[in-house]
Amino acid sequence: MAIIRDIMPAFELFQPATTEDALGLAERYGSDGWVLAGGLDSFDWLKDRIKKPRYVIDLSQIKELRGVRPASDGGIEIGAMTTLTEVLRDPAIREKYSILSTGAEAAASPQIRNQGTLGGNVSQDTRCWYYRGGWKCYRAGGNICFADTPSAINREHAILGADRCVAVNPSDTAPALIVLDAKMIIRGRKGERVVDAEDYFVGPDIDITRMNVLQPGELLTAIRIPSTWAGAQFYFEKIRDRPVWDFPLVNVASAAVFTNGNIERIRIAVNGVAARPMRLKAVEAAITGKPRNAATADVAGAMAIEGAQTLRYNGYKVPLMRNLVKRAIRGVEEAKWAS
Amino acid sequence: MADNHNSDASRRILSRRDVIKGVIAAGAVSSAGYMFRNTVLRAQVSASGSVERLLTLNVNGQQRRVDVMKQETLATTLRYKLGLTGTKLGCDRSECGACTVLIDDVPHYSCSVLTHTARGKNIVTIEGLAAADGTLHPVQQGVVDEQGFQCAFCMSGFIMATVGFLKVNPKPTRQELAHGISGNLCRCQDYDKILTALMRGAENLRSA
Amino acid sequence: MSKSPDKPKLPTHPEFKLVGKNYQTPDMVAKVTGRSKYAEDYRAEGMLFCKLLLSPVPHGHVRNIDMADALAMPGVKAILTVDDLPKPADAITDMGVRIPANPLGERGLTNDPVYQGEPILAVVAVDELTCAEAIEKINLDIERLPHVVDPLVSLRPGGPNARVEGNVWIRPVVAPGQPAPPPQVKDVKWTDADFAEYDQGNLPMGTAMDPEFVFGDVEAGLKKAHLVLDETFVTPNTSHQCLETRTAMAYWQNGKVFVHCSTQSTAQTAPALARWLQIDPANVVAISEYTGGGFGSKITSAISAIIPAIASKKVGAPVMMRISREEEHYIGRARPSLHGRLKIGFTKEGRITAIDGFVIMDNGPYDPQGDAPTSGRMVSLMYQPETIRWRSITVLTNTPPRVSQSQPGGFQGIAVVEPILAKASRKLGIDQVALHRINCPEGKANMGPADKNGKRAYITGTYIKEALDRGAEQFEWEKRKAMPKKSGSKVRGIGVATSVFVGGSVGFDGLAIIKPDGKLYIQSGIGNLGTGSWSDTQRVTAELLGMPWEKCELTWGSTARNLPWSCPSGGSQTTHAHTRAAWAVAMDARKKLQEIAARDFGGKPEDYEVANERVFRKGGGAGMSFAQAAKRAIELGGVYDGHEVPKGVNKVTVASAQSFAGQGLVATARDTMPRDGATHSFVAGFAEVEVDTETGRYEITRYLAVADVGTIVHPRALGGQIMGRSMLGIGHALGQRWVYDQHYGLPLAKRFHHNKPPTILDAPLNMEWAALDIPDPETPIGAKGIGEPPVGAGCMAVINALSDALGDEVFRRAPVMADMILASLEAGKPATEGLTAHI
Amino acid sequence: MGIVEFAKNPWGQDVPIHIFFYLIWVSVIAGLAFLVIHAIWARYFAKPDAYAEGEYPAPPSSAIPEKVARHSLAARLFHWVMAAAMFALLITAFLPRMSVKFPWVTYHWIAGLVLTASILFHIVHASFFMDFWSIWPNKTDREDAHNKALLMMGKAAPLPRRSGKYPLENQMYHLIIVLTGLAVMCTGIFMMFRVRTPLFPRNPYLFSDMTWGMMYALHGLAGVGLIALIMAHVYFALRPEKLAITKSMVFGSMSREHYLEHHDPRRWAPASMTKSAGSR
Repeated sequence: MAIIRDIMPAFELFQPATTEDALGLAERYGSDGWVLAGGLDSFDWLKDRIKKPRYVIDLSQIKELRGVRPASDGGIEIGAMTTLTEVLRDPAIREKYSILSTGAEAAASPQIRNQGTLGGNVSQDTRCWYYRGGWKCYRAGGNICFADTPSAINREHAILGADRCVAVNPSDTAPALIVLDAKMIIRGRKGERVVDAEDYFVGPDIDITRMNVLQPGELLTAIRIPSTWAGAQFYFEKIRDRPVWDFPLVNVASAAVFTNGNIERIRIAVNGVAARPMRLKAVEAAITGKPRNAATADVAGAMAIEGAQTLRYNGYKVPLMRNLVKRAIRGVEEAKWAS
Repeated sequence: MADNHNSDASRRILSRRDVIKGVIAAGAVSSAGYMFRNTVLRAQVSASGSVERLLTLNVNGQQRRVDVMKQETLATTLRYKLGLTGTKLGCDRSECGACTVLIDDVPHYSCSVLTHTARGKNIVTIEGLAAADGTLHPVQQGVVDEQGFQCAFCMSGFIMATVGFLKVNPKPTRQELAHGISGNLCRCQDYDKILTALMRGAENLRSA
Repeated sequence: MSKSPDKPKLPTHPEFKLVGKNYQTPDMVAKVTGRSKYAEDYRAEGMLFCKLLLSPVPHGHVRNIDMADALAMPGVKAILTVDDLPKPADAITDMGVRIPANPLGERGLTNDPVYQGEPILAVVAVDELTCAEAIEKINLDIERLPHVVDPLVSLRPGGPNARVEGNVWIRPVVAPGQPAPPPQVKDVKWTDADFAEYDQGNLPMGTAMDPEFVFGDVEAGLKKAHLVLDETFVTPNTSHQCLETRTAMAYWQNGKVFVHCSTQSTAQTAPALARWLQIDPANVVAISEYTGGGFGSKITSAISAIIPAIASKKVGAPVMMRISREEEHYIGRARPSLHGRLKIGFTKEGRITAIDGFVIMDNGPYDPQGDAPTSGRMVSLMYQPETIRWRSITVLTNTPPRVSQSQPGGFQGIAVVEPILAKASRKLGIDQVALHRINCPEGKANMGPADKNGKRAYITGTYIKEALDRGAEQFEWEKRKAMPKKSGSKVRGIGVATSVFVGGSVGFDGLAIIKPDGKLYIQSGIGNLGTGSWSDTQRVTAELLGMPWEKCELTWGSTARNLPWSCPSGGSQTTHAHTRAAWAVAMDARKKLQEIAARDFGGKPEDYEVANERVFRKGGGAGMSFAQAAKRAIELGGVYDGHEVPKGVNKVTVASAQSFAGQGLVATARDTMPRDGATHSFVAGFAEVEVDTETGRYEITRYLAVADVGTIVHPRALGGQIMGRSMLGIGHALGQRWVYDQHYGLPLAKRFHHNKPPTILDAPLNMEWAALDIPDPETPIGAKGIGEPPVGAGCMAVINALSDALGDEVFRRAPVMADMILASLEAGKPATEGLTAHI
Repeated sequence: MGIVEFAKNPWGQDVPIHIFFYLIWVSVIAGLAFLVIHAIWARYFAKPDAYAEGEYPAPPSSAIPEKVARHSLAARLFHWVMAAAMFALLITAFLPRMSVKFPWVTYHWIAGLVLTASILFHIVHASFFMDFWSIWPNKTDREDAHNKALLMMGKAAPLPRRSGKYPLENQMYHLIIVLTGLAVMCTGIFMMFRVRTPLFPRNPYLFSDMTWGMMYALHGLAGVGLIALIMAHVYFALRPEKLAITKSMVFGSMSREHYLEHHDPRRWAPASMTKSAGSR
């Protein structure tokens, strides 16, 4: 069977109006079905004809999955199908959880943010170019990682948490949600379950073919952000090759509360370094209560990269992650000259 | 799908006739109307949310009846069924922006929107900007005045992205506009002049 | 141009009414309203579609193709293989010179793929979905052959060859006057000793197989030098990535094939297609009103355009072949990279005493490209070394075919020299601008080797020194140099680079008709890429006839529209070539107007003047309007109304001119005006960068390009070209690249976000251009082309600014990306592999 | 539904990648089926063991100790270490496939190394420090096997003789285990080149895509095979009539009664008796 790309395979389309119907369809068609959110990740798979679902379940018509609403505990709840643009423009988020706006704004391009959803952005598949190129690797059900070979080009790949597969998670909103201690609301036919943002993601050691805990037939319906970190001091930075339409080489997010120069509490998450966005628990613990200064930042930076294993071309990610973690604590010293 | 070829065939002939009807109805004179045929995988599944092929799109203020396949993207419907070829396909992968159109005033990559999701929405393409009497849209005029762009394959996308962005931020700085239209690629890379032209367009729009 | 008899009365620079003024090109409204039709926008009744089956292996031989199931599918009309294509044939140039066919040349489809993605067959069906499903039913039996995607790997002892015949092109030594025989492919391997310094990032220098050129005694030059630098620099392979892919649609009508394609030349595409199809050029109609970018990759459209043409003949219906972005990555052409190692000697004062250059060209699998030799010639011109030796080797790899890309060879030459200049300026303590100034050419400067009489080729003239001075001032170079270098995690640096390329050709035709309606109808055979030249150059005719532009009708875009023989819109030749052709046409028109007036009112033609749409006796009196002159021309017939066409013009032009016979005063001529020297254009680029040492990211905070391109013809178009081509170069610095997996020989970077063409946010916020507007002395209007030289200036000014900020030990290849900078700063030495290709 | 799953390699060539994992269940079911059938057979149809009373002087009981030494400590240690490794391997290999997710790879290859080491030890130990041949069926065993089969089918045949140290079933089982064990072991060691271990430089391109594929397939086939084999092994170990043997694998010796009942002193002389008496 010869290979041809760039023609979307024919499929049967469903545009259910309620989550219930969507779940029903997802259950009915199981592995023959494909759930479509914004579609920006999906269409690559389909147009490349690597994935050929017979039934596509498009969630775009489900009102209940959209919008930002206040949550009972004073926090907010964001429908999984809310577009990134809606997220980054939402006044409530801008005011109290601005790191999420920043993260959303860092993603892709304006048009993609106008269509891409928050749920889709956190749940998106890895961009490893071997895997996305249709190469039958571990993640694709094969028996090899093409990106971790003597001759592989793996500049964008993992320095931590690799297990056979060295792909990384490309999401920009994920680390922001993790430091905000967001809760992922997952619905299936059997009912609802709530998962902490940091536990939503799965590494290859646990499941090499999935990026998150969503089981077939389950939908991520909403993301709840507790008031815990409302109005905290945030830092988000994304390093990428192009200032727009590019995935992070590494990105970092931190939420902190400082009292008279000391770190009262802090959360730090990094993405682009492993198959799942990493919360740096050990670092957080080590620097809580310490003064917010360069020394503390250096300690944190050094801790963050412990156990990093580099590949042939991604060695730079170690200093990059270290420096970004430092910045996430002490901030960045802006140049003081006029251009 | 080897098993249902014959059925495919018969359906295709049928569907082609349907489509041609649809196309004539839509007023597009194009033999490519049936360029993307309907491949029915099995008898129409009737379930909550199943969609009809024949639908009405609101394009540039007109109601257009058109026969659309389930997997069809808005760009292909516009270009090959409605004959609106001003919308270009530069990558078909939501990377270059040449296919940018407005859906309810919001810029989208039409190569990555299923036509069925645009049902009941207002779609505006480059052809829909100028007034009936041919008076150019202020942004178009700005581009003409500044001789913006070179090969212009990316132009309609840039213009649509700008028109969309100006609805949110009518008085952008150069930098803001650049960010607003950063989802569009130009390979002649005449970015500086493009920005100048589109800033002029923004001005025109304000004074219009 | 003392040749023209009435020169004094002609408008001259800068008093032109049209030339040098901004105006609205005739295609603007169609473009902004989406009415402009590119190849893919056409429809034909009963149009079928075709899709390509691409080779899955980088090098192989198709043993068998099982297409029974595919052909059995309803809706599948035909399958095209290489057997349906004509064999490669000799080409006859415009001058009647026979260029023998290269038996190893590209054919469009193949059973012996030499790169992954090479088209093997094309399926024609009622729609693309059927095509795709049919292709998935085809079983290919391919024998895989050894592959190589890295030229240095191929040169190693026992290294694999990209083609069965070998791995290196041997260029024929052409006897003067004789046509060049086809080049040969030989198996060339270097020794392990040659590769001794490979791991230090120093380019191996084994036997160079291209004809080398030498001027002066390089050894002596290096010996007398105060400072000698020996540096390796690697330039990137970059796809042209035109936003419009090379989609084509074709149909046959009473023996003629109509091809809607994307091309940089309307006039020259018909004969090219005819050659590929091996039919009479008279039976080919090439249609291309608008082309979505070419940059050298669509000079005469593309060989792939014959696939729908042949398919259309086979199935008896129009066939549209849409080329996808990924397919464009494969068949869309790219710039060949040069691995260069140069020894350059400098005096204390910074004068270059010698350049000993060695370059390895990654040529891809097909025809040998000129970049390697050209790079040496451009270097010898740009830096005027007292002595120079340039050696090169053209290595084949199993990667997509290469072809000229903006400033072909010139860019790579500039790229391998400039980092050494920047380093020298630090070592010698001489300012970058000063160092460039000391070494840049002046006047009719020499280039290349000397012939046996010791004579060297030279240029028509240059004002690059003035460009450097003007730039240094406008960029506030001295002030910026004095500014602090470091603040916080940021360091900043400034860089300058000079660049050069051919700026024009000669010998093309023009055709214009004054009709009884008093309007001037101008025919243009130049491709419309949006550079403006297809229209800008024609304004010269109007200018010289005193014709208001509003009264000029421009026709272009289809060889069925009777166009004159024109140059392709590439290699920066058009503005020069066609302002001259337009001049020649205007002269012909004036001569005919004057003669007609003299016939009617008596006296000699010279007694009559042409201005304000009239021809009249000098000092007032008898005269007639252009409209009347057109009527008289028709009455007089013969040479006046196109029944007779002057000798010397191309046969294409003859046919076109004659098609207007009897419609008015037909003016046509070939540019035969003399020119002393070769026309070249120059650019000086100035860049300021700000690097974040904690992330490796950098920003170009300011960029200025000052061009020496002769007379400005159309300021906005010129500005667009300078800025656009500068960005192309800047893209080469920022991140444009190819990525290949060497084990499988397959590309990993096929998407825009992989290859990283610059976005609008990569463009410097503060970006300016300037042009000296000093006419070139050797051409009537004084205009030269600008498409090429901004590339090298843009790229290398940024690279030099980076090394000014970061020092010499950070990178030895372009593009320079965050990972490279950060890893090197961490390691204190270039940390990225210097020589591995496509990383 | 095939045995081995094929996929396209990056050159579009079809290569095996691994077994179809439904085979895990096939093996489990086969194992269960076997022991159910055997249990029924043993319960309702099996005749009590009967042995040919060869004309030989019954060895003086005094010559046979109360506890007949059967397995040396080393032998027992080896067996249990191997058993532990084997279980670890099966669990780490197949539970994740049965959607019990945990980071299994490291445990798997470590267990694999333990297994390999223990097997290597066993080979040396068995060859030089034990009665090497006792585990391989000899002529007598083969004849008796034949006779047994005939008897089982109700045909007339001489009664089988008492077995040597290892009953035929035991020997057959060992033979199969040796084959499957060596298969997983050898392929497993090479497969370590495809994961990060401190032992080998990682090089997935050691072999061609095809060779690797076949290696994975073999590893998988032998692996799933072991599921059934181990089930059967455990089953027999727990069967009442075999408990004595099982116990001996724990305590090292079996009772004189059991020995006399099932074993032929001439074919397996307990260590305490003169070597010459039994061994050939």
